Amino acid sequence: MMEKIKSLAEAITLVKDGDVVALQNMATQAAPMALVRELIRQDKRQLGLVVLVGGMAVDWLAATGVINRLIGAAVSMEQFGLCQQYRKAVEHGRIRVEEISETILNARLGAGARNLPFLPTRGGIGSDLIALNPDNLKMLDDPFGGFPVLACRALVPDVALIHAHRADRFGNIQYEPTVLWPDIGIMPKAAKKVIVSVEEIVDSDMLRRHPDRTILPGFMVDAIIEVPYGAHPTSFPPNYGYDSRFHRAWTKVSRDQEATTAFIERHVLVPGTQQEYLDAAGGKPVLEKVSRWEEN
Amino acid sequence: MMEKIKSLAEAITLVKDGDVVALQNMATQAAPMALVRELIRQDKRQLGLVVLVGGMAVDWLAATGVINRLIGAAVSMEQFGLCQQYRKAVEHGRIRVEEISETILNARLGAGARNLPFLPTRGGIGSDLIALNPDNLKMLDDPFGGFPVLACRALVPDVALIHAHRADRFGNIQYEPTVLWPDIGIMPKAAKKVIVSVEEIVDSDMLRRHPDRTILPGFMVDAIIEVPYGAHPTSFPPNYGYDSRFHRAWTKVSRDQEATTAFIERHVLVPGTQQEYLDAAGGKPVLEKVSRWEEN
Amino acid sequence: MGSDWRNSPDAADYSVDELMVSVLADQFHNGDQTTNGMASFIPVAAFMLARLTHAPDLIWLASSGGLDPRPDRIPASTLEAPLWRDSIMYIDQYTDFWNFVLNGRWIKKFCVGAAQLDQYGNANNSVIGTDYHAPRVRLPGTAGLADMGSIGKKLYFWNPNHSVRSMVEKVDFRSAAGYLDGGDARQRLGLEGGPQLVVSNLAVMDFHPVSKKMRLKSVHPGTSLEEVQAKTGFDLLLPEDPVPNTKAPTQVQVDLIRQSIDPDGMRKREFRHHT
Amino acid sequence: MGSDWRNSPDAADYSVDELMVSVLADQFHNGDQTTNGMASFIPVAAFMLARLTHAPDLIWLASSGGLDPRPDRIPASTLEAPLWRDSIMYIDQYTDFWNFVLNGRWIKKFCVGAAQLDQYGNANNSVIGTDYHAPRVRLPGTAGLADMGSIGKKLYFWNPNHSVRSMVEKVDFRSAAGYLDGGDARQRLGLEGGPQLVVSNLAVMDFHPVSKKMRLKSVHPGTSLEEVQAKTGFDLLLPEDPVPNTKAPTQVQVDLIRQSIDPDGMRKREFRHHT
Repeated sequence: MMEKIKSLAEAITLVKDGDVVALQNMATQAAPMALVRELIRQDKRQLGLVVLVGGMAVDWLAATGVINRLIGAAVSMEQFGLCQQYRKAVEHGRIRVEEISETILNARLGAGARNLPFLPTRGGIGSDLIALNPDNLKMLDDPFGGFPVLACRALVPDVALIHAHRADRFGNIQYEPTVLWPDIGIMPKAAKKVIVSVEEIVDSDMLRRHPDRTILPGFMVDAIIEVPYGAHPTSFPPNYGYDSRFHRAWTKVSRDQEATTAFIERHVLVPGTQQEYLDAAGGKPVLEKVSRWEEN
Repeated sequence: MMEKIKSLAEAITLVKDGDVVALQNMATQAAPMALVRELIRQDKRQLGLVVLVGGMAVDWLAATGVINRLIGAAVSMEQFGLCQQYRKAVEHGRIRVEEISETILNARLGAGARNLPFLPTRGGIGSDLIALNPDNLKMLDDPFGGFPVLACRALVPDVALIHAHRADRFGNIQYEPTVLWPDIGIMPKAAKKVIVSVEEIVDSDMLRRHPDRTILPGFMVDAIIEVPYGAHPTSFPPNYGYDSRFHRAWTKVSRDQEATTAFIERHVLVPGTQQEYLDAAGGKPVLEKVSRWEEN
Repeated sequence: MGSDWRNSPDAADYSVDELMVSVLADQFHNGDQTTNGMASFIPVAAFMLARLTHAPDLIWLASSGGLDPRPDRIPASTLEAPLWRDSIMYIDQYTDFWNFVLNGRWIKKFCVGAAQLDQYGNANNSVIGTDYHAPRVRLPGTAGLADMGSIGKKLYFWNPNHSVRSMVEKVDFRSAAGYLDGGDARQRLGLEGGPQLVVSNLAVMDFHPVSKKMRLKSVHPGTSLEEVQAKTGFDLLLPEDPVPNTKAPTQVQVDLIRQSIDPDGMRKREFRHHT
Repeated sequence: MGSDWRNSPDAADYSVDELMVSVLADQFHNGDQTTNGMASFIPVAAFMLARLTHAPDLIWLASSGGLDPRPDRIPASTLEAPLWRDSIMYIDQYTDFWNFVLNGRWIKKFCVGAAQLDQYGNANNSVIGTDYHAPRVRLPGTAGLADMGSIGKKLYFWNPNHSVRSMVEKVDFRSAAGYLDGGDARQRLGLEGGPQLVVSNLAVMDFHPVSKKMRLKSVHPGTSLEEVQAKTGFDLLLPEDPVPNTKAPTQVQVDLIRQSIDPDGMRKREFRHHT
């Protein structure tokens, strides 16, 4: 099988300006933050972002002008509040939001994954979401005579960015047993290219001990990068929880443009390696704290 | 939570004459054979059977006149050949076959599970299957201007019959890590009632050790029955393989009506318990042999 | 523990979040299944209270992902792993969660908040302002609420900040269908279910069975009909005179909330002025 | 082991199943992904041979469920657990298998048998006879073949019993779309892919690029053009004169099949007269 190990920099060169990028995320969970930081370091522009429920990753990409449109169901850092940089960018018209519900997003990505022109849902009918997206959402009569459905046009992102627990060097991707969010379940299967950061790269024989935990076959994966704590400051159960101190620090600076710039400089642009990033975020004591996620 | 433990006889009284019954099965694999035998013992009539790839279970239900229609993609015992009793019943018009492909069946059941009037597929387009099923399959223009799709009408079976590795008494169902066939993935979710035989009933705390292995929540399950080797003579990996001697015995008798009747009498009607059934099938030596499934 | 809660006297001392939790808990019964998403401290407290009192068999899908979990208290997030500890099933969301929810038979009740709610129970969590693409406030977004509004679910809204800004005549953007323009507008689209109850920090409201307009059901102790109407951006329909008071939580309920369910007071987070 | 297979001399002694396996193995290359269903001994032997010779990186989804397995030999079933031993991934069929297959980018080649195949590569595994509901012979059914025929896959048919009964002018029932009525009939329905090759116990056939009629490509050593045509229920298009002989397997290929891949001779099962 083909080897897929790449450096962060090499992997992210697969993302081109203007691409539609699908991002794993769930408010404070499971975002491939190392990949996101590399998007910013490589100064990508005019990316469209597909996200189920975006959190700090979206805020950073908004703050640095990397994205100019978003297709998704929500953006929030849950108990840490609204994403202020994202909010400001939308309010000023710098990011255009194509808001869709969760079943609409699942249907659009599901159709993309299955090479179907659309999938139907009954979710969202009667809402203003439909008029907002006439190119991608159309009411459709049931050919069997029942009530109409909402046809959701296939969405095929150019690249999906994912974080996972482990991979072998051929790009077979495993997840530890945990709740599986919809983005990991469908986004990478719909995308043309898939980039995966993992907590560790292991020998294939390790994966063969638990073939039920493999969530993506190597043939679907274009690049893997070993990045321990690659989802920090978001949580990645069962390995670690979200970093509440880091989230609070961001929510504090993110209402102020200068403080935001300094924060991005310090936490995104300056650190040249994951270790330097983790050190800037507080180093070992912080990693030990997030590993005790049960306490949150 | 509500207790769901029932006897075989109690559970199968949930199946009514004329019902559409979804049956887990895959040629020589994973059929809930104890439930099937109870259908025969209770002399059910005019059942419609939904099956992805049926095997000996279908042949028995055909031989005993339990079913008069079948919705499915194939019926075969793979290396043991055609199901002769089923074949004869179809050739004589006693069973009407609504043949659909795998993606059509998945779409019909998926729509049933999700309360959608239909789901589309591109599978089957250009085949004669479509003209065969005008009530349930219709070509549908893509509202976004692409090529047409095949709309597959929702299918909601009255009952699904399933075999699994373990359950707690509240009907939470677990599967050991193995390849998951589509019927276990979707059939029970589409059906109005779900009856599950399991290798063993365990304490809920056992299930909580591996929540990722739970495939059906208790609230979807109407009855569970503990039936060790409940899939015999089909295989149930990783616990046991198919019983090739038993399959050969059936394929030998099934071309002859008298021998078929005697076989059904001996293996289905006479045994009053699972233990008596297993004894009639060869008892402990046979169970030891099928447990060494790697040898097949 | 569940046996004496109903005969327990009204709590001598309770806060409005505890009242709201007890009112919402009453809506969830044995055999129901329900689920919660993010920032749902009040609904989660209500589910946990129901399970500890009248509905031990209420089935709860925590964070929409962990079935029948055993958190020892409400943690700092209702979406994160601590809430779904010791689940009996981890849900694959793409495959299963929406299968379970979309299926008409399961998870029929959903408890949720909305930044704006209008007189027909339409909800807005998307934008404040009339230009969607340059809004005055960009809110989080509809998430799964637009789905829940259209697929036959009974919706129970909670609103910790009842005001003319949150209770409006017409939502700026309809993130999720309530009763649309009222009357039989839902039925005409084939939509079943719909908003059932609105539990705010001032009152409890339901919807008129024909016009589908929001109707006052009870006013919380310490509030008045006049205050509720003054803080509502449209004319509330009124029930028979006099408007009843919302029943106070019992002492057992309040003790359970404070001591077992939410000792850290997470339920107070969404209230503008912590109560 | 894979290095010297191509320079190895033609096998001195081989049977037609081994010839068919070697011809089919040639169709699967490094980087391809493929899969097999039930009773697929010849295709599985071909995949295993390809992986041991020219295509070590051929990706194989055994039994449509176990990725990159390590069976030590072909077991008695190509659908059962012994074939998917030591997989690196267990596939959830409803969720993933059809996602992978329907997606235009993966698993582009499928190797399959058909009870009847007609001059345009349409396949019948459903019924023999003209009355579908009272057929002369009820066959197993289309299974996934009707899907594979319509979703852009390249189909490689194998036929162990080339005869006027299996190679017919028009199939009794079109279980799966081939080139339909020929020409651009597939394109008009938006169907990509289609039948590529038919490898029988007598010959190898492909399809004319314009008319889409089946065309003789090579005749197996020991057979003749006349025999092939006599056992075919329609007029085969002919290539340039003279019709070439099918290349024999090499000695290394035959040794691999007999000694490593299929020492139990499972591949011979579907042949009417074991070869």
